[in-house]
Amino acid sequence: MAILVNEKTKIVVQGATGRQGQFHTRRMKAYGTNIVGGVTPGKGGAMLDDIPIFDTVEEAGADAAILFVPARLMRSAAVEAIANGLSPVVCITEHVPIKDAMFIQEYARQAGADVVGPNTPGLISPGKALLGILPPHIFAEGSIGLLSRSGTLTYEIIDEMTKNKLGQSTAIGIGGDPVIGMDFISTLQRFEDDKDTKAMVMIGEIGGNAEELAAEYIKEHITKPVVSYIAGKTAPPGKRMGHAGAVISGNTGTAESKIHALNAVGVPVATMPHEVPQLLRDLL
Amino acid sequence: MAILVNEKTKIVVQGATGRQGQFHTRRMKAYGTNIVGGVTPGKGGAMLDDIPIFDTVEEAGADAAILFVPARLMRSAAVEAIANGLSPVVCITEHVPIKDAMFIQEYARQAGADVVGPNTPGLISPGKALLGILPPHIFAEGSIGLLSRSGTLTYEIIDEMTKNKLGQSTAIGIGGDPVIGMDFISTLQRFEDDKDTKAMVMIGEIGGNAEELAAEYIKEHITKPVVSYIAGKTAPPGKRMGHAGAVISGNTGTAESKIHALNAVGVPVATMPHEVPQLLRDLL
Amino acid sequence: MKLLEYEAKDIFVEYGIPTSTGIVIDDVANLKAALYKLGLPVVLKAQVLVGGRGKAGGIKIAKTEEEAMHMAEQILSMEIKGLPVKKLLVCTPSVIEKELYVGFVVDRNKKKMTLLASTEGGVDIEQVAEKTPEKIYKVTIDPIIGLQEHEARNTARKLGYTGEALVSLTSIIDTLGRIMQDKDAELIEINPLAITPEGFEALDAKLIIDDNAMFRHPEFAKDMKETQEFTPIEKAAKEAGLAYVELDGDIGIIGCGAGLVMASLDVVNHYGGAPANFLDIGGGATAENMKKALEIITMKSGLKSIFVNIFGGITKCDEVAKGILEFNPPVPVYVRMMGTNEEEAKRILNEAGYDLYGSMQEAAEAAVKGGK
Amino acid sequence: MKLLEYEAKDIFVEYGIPTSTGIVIDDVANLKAALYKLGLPVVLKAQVLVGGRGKAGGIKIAKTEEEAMHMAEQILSMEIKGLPVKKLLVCTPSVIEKELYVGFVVDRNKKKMTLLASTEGGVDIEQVAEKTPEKIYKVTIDPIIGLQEHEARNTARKLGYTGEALVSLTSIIDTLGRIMQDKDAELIEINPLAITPEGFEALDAKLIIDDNAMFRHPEFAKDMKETQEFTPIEKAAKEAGLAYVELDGDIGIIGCGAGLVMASLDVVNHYGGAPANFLDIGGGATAENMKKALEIITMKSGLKSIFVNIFGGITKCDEVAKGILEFNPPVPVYVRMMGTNEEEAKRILNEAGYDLYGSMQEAAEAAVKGGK
Repeated sequence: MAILVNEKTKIVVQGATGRQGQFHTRRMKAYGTNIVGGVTPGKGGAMLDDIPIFDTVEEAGADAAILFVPARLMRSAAVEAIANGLSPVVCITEHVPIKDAMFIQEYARQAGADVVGPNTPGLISPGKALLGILPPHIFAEGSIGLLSRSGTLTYEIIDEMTKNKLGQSTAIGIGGDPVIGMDFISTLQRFEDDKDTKAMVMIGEIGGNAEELAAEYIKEHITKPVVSYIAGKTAPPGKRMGHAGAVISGNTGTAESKIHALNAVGVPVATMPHEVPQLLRDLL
Repeated sequence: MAILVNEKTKIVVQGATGRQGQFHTRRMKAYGTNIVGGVTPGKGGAMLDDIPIFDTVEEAGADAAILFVPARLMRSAAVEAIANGLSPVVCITEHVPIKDAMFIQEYARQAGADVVGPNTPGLISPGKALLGILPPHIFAEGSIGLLSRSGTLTYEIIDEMTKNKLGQSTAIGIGGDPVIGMDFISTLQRFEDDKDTKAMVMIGEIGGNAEELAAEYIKEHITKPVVSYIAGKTAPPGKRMGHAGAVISGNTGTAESKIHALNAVGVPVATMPHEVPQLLRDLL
Repeated sequence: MKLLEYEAKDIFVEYGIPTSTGIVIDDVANLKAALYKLGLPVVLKAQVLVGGRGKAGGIKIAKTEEEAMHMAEQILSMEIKGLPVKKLLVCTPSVIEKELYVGFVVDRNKKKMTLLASTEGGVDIEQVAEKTPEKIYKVTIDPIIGLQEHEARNTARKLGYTGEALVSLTSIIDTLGRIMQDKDAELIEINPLAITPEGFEALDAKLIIDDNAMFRHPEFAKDMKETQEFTPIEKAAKEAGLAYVELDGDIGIIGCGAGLVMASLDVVNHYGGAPANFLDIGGGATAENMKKALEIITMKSGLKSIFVNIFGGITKCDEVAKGILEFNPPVPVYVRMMGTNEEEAKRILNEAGYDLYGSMQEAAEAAVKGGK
Repeated sequence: MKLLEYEAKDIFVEYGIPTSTGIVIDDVANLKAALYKLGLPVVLKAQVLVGGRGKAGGIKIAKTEEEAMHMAEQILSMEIKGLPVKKLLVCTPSVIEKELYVGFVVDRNKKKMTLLASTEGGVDIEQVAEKTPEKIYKVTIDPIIGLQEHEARNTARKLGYTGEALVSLTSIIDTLGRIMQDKDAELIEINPLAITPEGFEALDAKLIIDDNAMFRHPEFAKDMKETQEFTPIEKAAKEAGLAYVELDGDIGIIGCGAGLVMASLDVVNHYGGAPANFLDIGGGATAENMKKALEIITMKSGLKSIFVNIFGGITKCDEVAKGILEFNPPVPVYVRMMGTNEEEAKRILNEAGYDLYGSMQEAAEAAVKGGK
């Protein structure tokens, strides 16, 4: 088992013919992901290796979508996927206007679709499906669910976990933008409901109060062990630390506040990334 | 019993302080309608006789609304009523842009609210509540449900019914515009579900194919007797006969087509308005 | 408010839809200058607000200057379905490989706009809908969100296009949807949307703006006065704010409420009479309104009698009665009145010698007999 | 992109929000002309993109021309939080009876914009939120439909207004919502929105446009170049497309991915070091990008060591290694690399004598020690 996608999920890649799109479509396919087609308007009928390219999502007959389209086309492309009943809809692209991101999320909410991102490395259910740009070789099948606002930091921690024989059920980058689809709370609940996930690793960072809200939620609704790491303890206020969402505004969004909230509900927070595996072992 | 409104329904009048609004608010109140307040932004705190005027619908604490606001304010006023959970929302005003009417209907559909109109004389549950501009003295309590696209023609037929001791459970003008809220089908179903309604009178006119669709619906879903009258048998094609919706386009919207469809499902159609009571008696 | 072809095309051009434009003239004297710019051959298209121009001889192709002058003169002096041709659109003929249809219309039952598209363009879409409904592709538009780009693209795809053509057609449909939304169109059509060696091209343009939304569109205020074509009676009724439709018969009809007036026509017809008009004085009419209404319907020649049918709710019967006396109609008037202030009205009219009836069928029957 | 007060006010005026405007000068030489137009007294307001102008002495009232000249000179030569004051807004002081707050901010958790309004204006809204949260009225805006008029009116009512004031305030809030929508604002605030004897007046204006939406807003392209204020290092980073934040310490940090770089800072800090910067070279960086990144962080004086932390997914380690060699940094570099082409990178760097570490904590610790 895994959350959101598995080896049977039929995937369409929107924006499959761009440079990034081609590279990652091939890599996802090579990993064994059930890619049924790519979509690029005006390129329908072409092939990417043995993957057919369509003009519209409708023609691809997929269950879920991953999007590499340019930021300014993200809204219309995501709406197309959602309108066709696809879920999850994984939006890799960064620099999507926040107004468009909000539109997409509301449209998805009304349609009951799961959106991941935008500005996310995507997700992987190791051994089953890769729906993103994460480097698949560092992952291993297992029973830890990972959810993170960061990309490379996730790889760092996954690498430590895999080396320590702590494989993953699904690992998901929820995205580094201020407005994203699946958030910590909805993702934690999915892992809670997944019988093959035994514990969760939640990687947070400065900005907003999603970690604080997740802490409250964990207290009320999550029975499985959760460990955490929060990046940005030394970040100054008022500056965006790379990610659009990683900014301390006034007193809100500090790492201290997040760590405090998590500790208060019994979630251990690693001081350094490489300590995560040990914290997991302590709880399992 | 009656459909949509009764003596307990708390009504707010939006646009109660205009000339039309004042006149009809007083008349509805005099009829015994449970008017809890009027709304005119900027006039909150005033009184219309003993009826308090509020700035916002929120303050009025009503269940349902009737709107006399100018056509260009209809969309925002109707949205306000719907957003506050009111239903039905009766839009009397004519000349509402069709784009705004469509917006209102979709917004209401998502919210699960009933909209009557726009461009309607409203409705009356005789002896219980008047929510419109219909002349109440011609109505009588009884068990016939009436639904109509027309105003004065309705009064004509109601008058004949009342004189013939055929009182009404509720009479509703669904409106003469091309795009309206409650239509023949949804209203017929309400009457079908109302245990105190024994038969229905459906008054149609040229334009569109609502009567044809109603005929199909009656065949499948309506068990109570229905009689009908259709206005516009002599109307020429391509001309709007007063009502925005009353126009024959090409072959569609003719009275002949509607009469034929209704007769085909066993609904008798009166040749002249005054024949309606006899048709009802034949079926009861 | 209907726009003329060239007015609608101006909007298409402004929004970037590839459109076959040309030069508009209202006088043959300006044709030479147009030909100088456009070259030969040219298409001459009558600019009128009714359909069937082609069949009526309002669209011609001229190969020489002489031919063009002759045809232009001819078209500019013709009437199509009663409307004089005041303007002529002169344009270069396109090389047509195929004709499509794209348009947005109101779907009353869904309460939404519907996108219609078909590979069978150049003919009346209603004919296509009747004969080969499977050749029309439909998309219902969400009134809150509006047309979404993928809906336009799916439509282009369903019509069979791929590659560059798909991209262009998607953009045309998407833009047409934007014009619909921006301009409060209740109907917008490109028929035919031609495929030419240079790509898609809107050869004709139909655009009806919602009259009720005119307060949002000051840009049309000028045009309306210039190009809307009404008969003198229609113009008078419009100015008086009365709903009026001219009919073929000789019995004038005045009533309050569109449904009641329509029923009045039907009843008159039932008794063998032929209504001369539809006139709705609306709710709450004053004596002045009634007088004006009588003035308007009597502008039509050959009137034999008048049937006045009032069911007074908001409308006060005595006001209507006063209006009748003020005008003093030249033909017999048969009045049926009931409702508010009915007794007073009866008194006034009886004194003046008018016939009053207790029901609409009686009054209608009398008007028919009186008009013979 | 943050707009200066006067730029945001220009937009308010364009949309019809009653706004206290004035005259912008960038040279004291132009003050006299401004005073001639405005009269005395005047308020002089430093136009800078940071908060706390007032406390820093960037807002002054002058009663005489001499005073105004003196103060203007003073303000135009000051720096506020490191940013030089280049422009000054000169305006007539308003008679303030009360100060409100109205603004729209992003609610990350609801994924929607939120309208905030309070009768406690003129102070930082976050302070109000902390001390008297009950005095802030909030409305969550539907991202598809946008702000609806009744939401603006309910808000005006909740702030206690009726009559004309309610109507005016409703319109101001509604218009502010429209600007938010039209301009892709991620923050828009009127604080304070003053009540004066003449009615409501926006005394200050804050507007942040979403950088990611700039493709829809060519109208801001010019302004951005003119008024965005960056340090020379920030400017160089921006031009190179690198995410850079200047910090107080002396250990340069380069990594790939924002989260990993933040974690790198934290780990350096954990071992007692002080990072000099945040620099994310992003995914898929080339040797050229890496060289540029090193150039940028070494623009800062006093750098003692550099910690490079690469977890190569898309990023190829050998490219990064080549970039380091091309630049040849002036201070010791401590490199941790793993992932794509890790072995080749190690070979290249080992040959050139660089220290390579197997984990980020080891490399960070070494960089801290090496920097002492």
